Amino acid sequence: MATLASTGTLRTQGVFDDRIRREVRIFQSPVTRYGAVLLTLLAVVLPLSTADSFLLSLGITVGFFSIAAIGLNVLNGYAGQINMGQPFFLAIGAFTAVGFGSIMDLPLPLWLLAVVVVGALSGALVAPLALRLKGVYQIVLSLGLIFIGQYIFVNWSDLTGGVAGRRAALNLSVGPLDFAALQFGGMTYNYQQGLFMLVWLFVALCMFLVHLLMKSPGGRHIVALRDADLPARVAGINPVRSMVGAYAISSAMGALGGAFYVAQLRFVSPEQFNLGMGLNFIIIVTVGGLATAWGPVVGSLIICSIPVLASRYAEFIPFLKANSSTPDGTWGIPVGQFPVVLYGVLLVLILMFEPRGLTHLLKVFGLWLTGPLRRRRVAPSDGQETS
Amino acid sequence: MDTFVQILISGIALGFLYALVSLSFVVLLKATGHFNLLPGSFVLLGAYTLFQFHQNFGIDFWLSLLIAILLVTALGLGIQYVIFQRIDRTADQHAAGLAILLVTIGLLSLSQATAVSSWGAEVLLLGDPWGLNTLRLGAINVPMRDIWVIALSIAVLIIFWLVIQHTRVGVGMRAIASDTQAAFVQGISPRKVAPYAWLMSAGAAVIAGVLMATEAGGGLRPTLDVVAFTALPALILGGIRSLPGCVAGGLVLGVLQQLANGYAPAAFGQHFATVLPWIIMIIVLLVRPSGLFATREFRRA
Amino acid sequence: GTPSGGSDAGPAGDGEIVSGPGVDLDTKTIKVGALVPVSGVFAGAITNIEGMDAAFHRATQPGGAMEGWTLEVVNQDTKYDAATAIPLYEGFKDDVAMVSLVLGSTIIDAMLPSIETDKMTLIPGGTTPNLQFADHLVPSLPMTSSHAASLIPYAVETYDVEDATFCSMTVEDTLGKYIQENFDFTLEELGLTKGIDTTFAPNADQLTAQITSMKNADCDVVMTGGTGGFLQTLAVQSVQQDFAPLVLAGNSAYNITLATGPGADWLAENAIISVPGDEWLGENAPGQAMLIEDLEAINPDYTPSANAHLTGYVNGLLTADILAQALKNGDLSRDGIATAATEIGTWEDELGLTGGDVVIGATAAENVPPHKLSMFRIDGSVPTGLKLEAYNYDSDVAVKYLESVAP
Amino acid sequence: MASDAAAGARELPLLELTEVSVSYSGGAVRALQNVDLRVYRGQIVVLIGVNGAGKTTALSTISGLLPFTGGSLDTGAVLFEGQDLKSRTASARVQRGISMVMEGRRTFPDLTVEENLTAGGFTRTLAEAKESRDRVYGMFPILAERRKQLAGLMSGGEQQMLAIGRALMQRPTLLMLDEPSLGLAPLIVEQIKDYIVEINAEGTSVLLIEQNAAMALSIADYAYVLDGKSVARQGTGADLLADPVVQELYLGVAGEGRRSFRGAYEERKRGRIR
Amino acid sequence: MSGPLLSAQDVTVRFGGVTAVDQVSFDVERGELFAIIGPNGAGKTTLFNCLSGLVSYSGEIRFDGTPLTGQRADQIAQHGIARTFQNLGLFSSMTVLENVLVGRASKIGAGIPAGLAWFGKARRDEIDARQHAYEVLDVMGMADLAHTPIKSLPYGTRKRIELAKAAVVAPQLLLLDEPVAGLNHAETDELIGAVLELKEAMGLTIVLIEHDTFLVMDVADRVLALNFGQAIGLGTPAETQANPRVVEAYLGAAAVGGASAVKTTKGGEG
Ligand SMILES: Nc1ncnc2c1ncn2[C@@H]1O[C@H](COP(=O)(O)OP(=O)(O)OP(=O)(O)O)[C@@H](O)[C@H]1O
Ligand SMILES: Nc1ncnc2c1ncn2[C@@H]1O[C@H](COP(=O)(O)OP(=O)(O)OP(=O)(O)O)[C@@H](O)[C@H]1O
Ligand SMILES: [Mg+2]
Ligand SMILES: [Mg+2]
Repeated sequence: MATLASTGTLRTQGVFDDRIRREVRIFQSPVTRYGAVLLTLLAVVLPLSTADSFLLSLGITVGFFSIAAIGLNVLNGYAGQINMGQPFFLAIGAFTAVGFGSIMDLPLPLWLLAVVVVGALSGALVAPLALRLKGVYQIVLSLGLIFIGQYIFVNWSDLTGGVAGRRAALNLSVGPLDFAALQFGGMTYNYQQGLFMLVWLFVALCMFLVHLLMKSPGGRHIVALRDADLPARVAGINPVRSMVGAYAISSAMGALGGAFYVAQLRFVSPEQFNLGMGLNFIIIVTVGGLATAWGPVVGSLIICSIPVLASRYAEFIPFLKANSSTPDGTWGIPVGQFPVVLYGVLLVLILMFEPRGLTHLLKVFGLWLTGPLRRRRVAPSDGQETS
Repeated sequence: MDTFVQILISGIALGFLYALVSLSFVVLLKATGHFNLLPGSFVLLGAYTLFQFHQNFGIDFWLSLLIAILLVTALGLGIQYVIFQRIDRTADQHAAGLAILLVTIGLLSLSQATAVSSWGAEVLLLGDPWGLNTLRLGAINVPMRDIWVIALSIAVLIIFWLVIQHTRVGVGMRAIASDTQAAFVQGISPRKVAPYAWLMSAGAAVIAGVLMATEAGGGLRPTLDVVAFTALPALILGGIRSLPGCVAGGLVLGVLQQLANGYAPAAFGQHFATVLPWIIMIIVLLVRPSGLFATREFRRA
Repeated sequence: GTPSGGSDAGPAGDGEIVSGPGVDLDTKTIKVGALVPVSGVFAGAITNIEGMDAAFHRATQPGGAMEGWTLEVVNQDTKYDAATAIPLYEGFKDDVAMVSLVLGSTIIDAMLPSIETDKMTLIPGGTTPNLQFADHLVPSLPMTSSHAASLIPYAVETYDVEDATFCSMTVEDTLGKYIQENFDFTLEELGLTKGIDTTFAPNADQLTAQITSMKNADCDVVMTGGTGGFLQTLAVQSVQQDFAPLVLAGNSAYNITLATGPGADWLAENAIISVPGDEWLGENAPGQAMLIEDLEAINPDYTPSANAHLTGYVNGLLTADILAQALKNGDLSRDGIATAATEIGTWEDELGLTGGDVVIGATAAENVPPHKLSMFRIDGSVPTGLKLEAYNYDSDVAVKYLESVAP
Repeated sequence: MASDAAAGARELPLLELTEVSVSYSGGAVRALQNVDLRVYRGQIVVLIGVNGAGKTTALSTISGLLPFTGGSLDTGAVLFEGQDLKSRTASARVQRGISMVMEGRRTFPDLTVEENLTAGGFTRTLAEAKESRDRVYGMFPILAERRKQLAGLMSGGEQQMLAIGRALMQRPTLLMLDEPSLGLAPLIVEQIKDYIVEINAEGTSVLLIEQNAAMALSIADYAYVLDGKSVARQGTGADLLADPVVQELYLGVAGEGRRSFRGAYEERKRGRIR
Repeated sequence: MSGPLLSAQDVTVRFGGVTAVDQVSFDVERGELFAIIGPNGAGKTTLFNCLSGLVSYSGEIRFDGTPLTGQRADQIAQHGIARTFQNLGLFSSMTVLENVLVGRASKIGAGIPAGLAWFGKARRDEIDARQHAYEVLDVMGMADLAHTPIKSLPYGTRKRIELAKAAVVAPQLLLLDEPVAGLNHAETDELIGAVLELKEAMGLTIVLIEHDTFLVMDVADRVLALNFGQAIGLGTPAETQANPRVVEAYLGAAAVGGASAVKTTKGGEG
């Protein structure tokens, strides 16, 4: 009894050791483990197996949105901040990429590094101000970032091409290997296939990093500050240190996303990083499921696909009337409006019936499916993810 | 000098428009406890509804305005009962707040789609009583519409202030916003309070929308709802809970923005006037994290 | 662009035609792409597609360039957003023979790399100098940004304003930038006095400040540049400020509500609008009547538009002729179409709709877009709200400007 | 007191819970199991029980808040003056005369003291509200002093008084209090006890939840002991005060005073070492 | 080391008009159980907020001789001061174990970068923290609750977790703000038992705020009484109960009798 924590030798020495060993494994639940493997495989195999440019380019869009959203999820999900200004950081990443990867034409690893560093720094700079604010104030501040970013980049025209924007082909080569024209077993893969692979490998990497973070004390402290900041601080958590960290991660990944955005369009203009994009991002992380591992990816998939798919297949959908420049008497949704309407309706419905996001829905569904099969004592510390 | 005064006046009018819209925000915030973008939809749909009744059905302008306000109020109530309350029940505070904000973003895009599909994308004539009449004072011209903007705004503001601060309905609203369950056990039911709140919010927004859609305001167009965002700095500057704050914030930004339009040297670059309100807002937030007119912050361990 | 000119094409050399994306030899159907925003506030732009359908209707009639064939337009709604447009383009590029109409210079800009790799022939709907001479791009109409070079000389001639003060009011975007450039070039050329340059943010609804400062600078003539409702706002707020200069504007700034909406009277009073082609019911251009006839054929209850129908129509006819040429060579592959375009060489403006001949050079650098613009006054009584004042006004400055921007 | 209860037993109860079972989160957690409970006019009825026994749940069932806490009334009925409250909303029940002081005070932190009271008097006419406000101020002078202070800045005790005052604004026939003595100084606890008796004396029936069993039972006409979902024992306050189990669990009496905690700890330790 | 573990000099806190704490001075010796009592609003919690760096105050507070004045909450935690909250400071989205782990934050050096690379220090810190957490949970008989989400637990249990969260760092000074409020006798007995056991095992020094006068008089070594922010008495339980100002302001006549009962029972055991 008298030999307790204070004296270092624990009364229950060893009793809980294997429990603990199980808990600190990198992947506890089979779901996460195989999920990770699957994702990585997909990133490599899918582009090799198809050349359908629509699929690929949509995939790339989803990919870079996911990367930026995974970052944002750390901030809006785990850290409980509300940042709608992600486009600001995408813009920073995009133009850093233009500078290093296109104008200076440095190889991939170098400009990626630059993008991440600059992104992280910019986030760390914004953090102190954002952290002083709460709720609505924080929301509006982050919207302000978007406008200020556009102002800065529009006027910094030698780098950004100003309002006109600029064409920018990024250097995608790592030594001998060039993702712009991949060589595999004698055959060459086109730009999109290479880029798809690159982007989705980074999606996997980002998810993995966030997963590790949320297992570690650092991650737990961020969540603690979100749930109750006074007690967290009293327990010895330095709020500034943790939250600035969260911002840095979020903005770094945002910047990464922005860089890949440029890589896909091979063109960039400041006005692409606008309010609409900011709204899209907050929608992605929330609809996908805040503070869930897969939320950002699911969200991006849905939100990016809707407008594209809708306008592509609008003709085949019933109850739509043909476009006409001026409203005729007949009622019905003009084909042109359909994507907008679909988008709005879906958004409202999802949030009405599952405010915790689609991933939660999927999870429930999955548990229901695998219910019988699952062994007892499934990894509990996924608790963080469902939090 | 005349130039300055001229710009000043248009700035004041613009400022009061911002103020009206942020009033609409504030009331919703007090009543529902959630920040949301519905005022944007109200502005848009209100203006088009008035057009429908005044121009298409030939009903008197002011009567149509009243009808528009009532219809929009009804819409608001519907949204609250069908959507907001459900979300409130199914999600915890933080999640619900966010969900509701996003739902209104969806509704924003829906309302625009509705406007375009039923009235088209072209600019329409609202047929307001003021048209392009202007009051000429020497070299200075004050559009009648601007005079009405100012007059109506002040009226609305006073009414709101009286209701919220000095009536039980007002207290009820704030009670619900502050702790819904506790409010219920006081016998304060949303059914009793909400209608007033939505009426006020819709009122402010629709009036703002109509004034923006007047001939002098550039006509009725489906892009009116962006004001839901451009008015935000005013809202923040005033500290999201105070009515006089809204007006002060609106005026400051309106005037400064117009002055920037007029006097900012080319060196300040493009989009300067657009971004100026946001810059000012951020500077203010640096100094006063909860706006100029913030109500006192309290926190208990 | 003569429908008769096509008669020798059509069935020519059936057997050994090389097919390509978007071409179905069995059903004799060719699909062409278009990227025109049609959702939300851009709903009106759909008339461009209407125009193109009309052109294809004519081209596939007996005697038409593509007689016996079916031409289909596949339009995708870009929402004027590059990020949306690119996947959509990638989505349909393998199902279309060429892209016959794209609106929005940032979008075209963003598409260039892909077009390059796909060898896709693309006809923009109005361009700016930065795009005018890009490979695979085929011009069809005068540059959107070079109207000042015609408007100002015209104003000087017709309204003798040579000693007036010329000011500009341009939108802060790509278009505005090049309009400003063209404006400066023109004043330079004609040695006119320059007042002040003002700018405004895209879809700004507050121009009082700009107006007041132009008023103080005693601007007599204001060259405007932009899109959307800004002319309306300018009119409305100028009325209130007692500001009444001569206002010059290109077609990009015009839409029907200028003639019906707020400030219509002021505009009728003060504005000159330059647009390629003829008045809606005009007789100067033989093509105008054809356009109307074809529109009625495909959609009886269409609403006349000042410019959009025409853009679609012209691009459609050019498309048809290019395809006809390719068909003649028996090669409908991407390369085939590209060469066909260059073989057309000079596309004569027999219909009088394009404002002069279009020269499609062997290399893009040798392209020469037309430059003649017709001058209109705003008038609610005309279907499109535009009353013709001078048809196809020919300006040397415009020619000089084209030379100056050519690579 | 016992005789009162007996007398009460004849006429129909003011409030009656019959066979009430409640569960949370879709039946996952069962909080109440077949609970029967009666409050007769003019009585003070006390409800004690270990943590998580379901006391608060019982109150939310009566006040109509249950659905908002994610709970659902599975079986049984709540009768007030003989009528089933099932279809009544929370605020409707307030109008019928059921008021409650919620667990953890739940004053409106960003409203002033006075506004909190105004909110309390929401269902009453202005005149009535004014009159009851004066009574409340008379009862709790500290509130009168702080009438302009934001409720959120008041100490625990001050807030508790405000919460009770707010409930009294509604002039209830039945006043329910959920652990009103929680975190209050002995003096205040004494005061609150007196207030409750006073309020009761003026004709308001009281349903009181308490952890401070000694205080509660001393003023109870009748009392129920909830443990784990269901009613374990019931009886007049006096009976339960004398009940050995209640003494052991809730009062911890030993001899003529309370049992020493330190002593108990020492005992256990010795026990462990042997 | 010599001298008191904690010493406060003329601590004063003002909120707008209210003077919540007024010129309060006191020492806390090593290993003692020091109680603070006083009417509601007397300033007890505020005093704790000063000690844990949540409000700014005038006057000086020294811990082990080093001045705490002007330090941030998390810096103060580094000195080995832990605390519980009057109305619970738990992290609602977490499990019991995670809550207790957070309590150990001040002992964890590894930051976010280390966390991103799940090796070395971050990992070692984590394992070590979990060992201590299970340790404390075990002592309080909650080890098998480790993975239950905090939400679904009843108030009494949460109060115990709140204690575990504070104790898990084996702090030098433990501040308890009304730890047994809302618990019935049995639960109180259990919780106080845990406190005393941890105190003994870890050699804790404890400052306790409590309204259960009987409990205070029973377990405390010395008692500080506050009223309207001012210290109105400091001494042994016996002295405090004898102090007329305290009786008049706080205890009321009734309680004294109860207290006398303590002695008899204690005697009974000794
Ligand atoms: N909103 C809720 N969701 C899920 N379970 C709940 C909820 N509220 C209470 N419970 C559970 O129902 C049971 C009864 O809770 P209740 O709060 O009624 O007990 P109580 O007697 O009031 O306890 P206390 O004395 O701590 O107030 C507990 O097991 C609790 O965990
Ligand atoms: N953040 C604050 N702002 C303004 N006044 C405050 C604040 N915190 C506390 N007060 C005031 O300071 C006084 C002391 O509050 P405190 O919480 O310390 O009392 P307490 O002794 O803990 O009472 P209780 O025993 O009820 O918890 C109270 O009058 C309270 O109104
Ligand atoms: Mg309870
Ligand atoms: Mg306290």
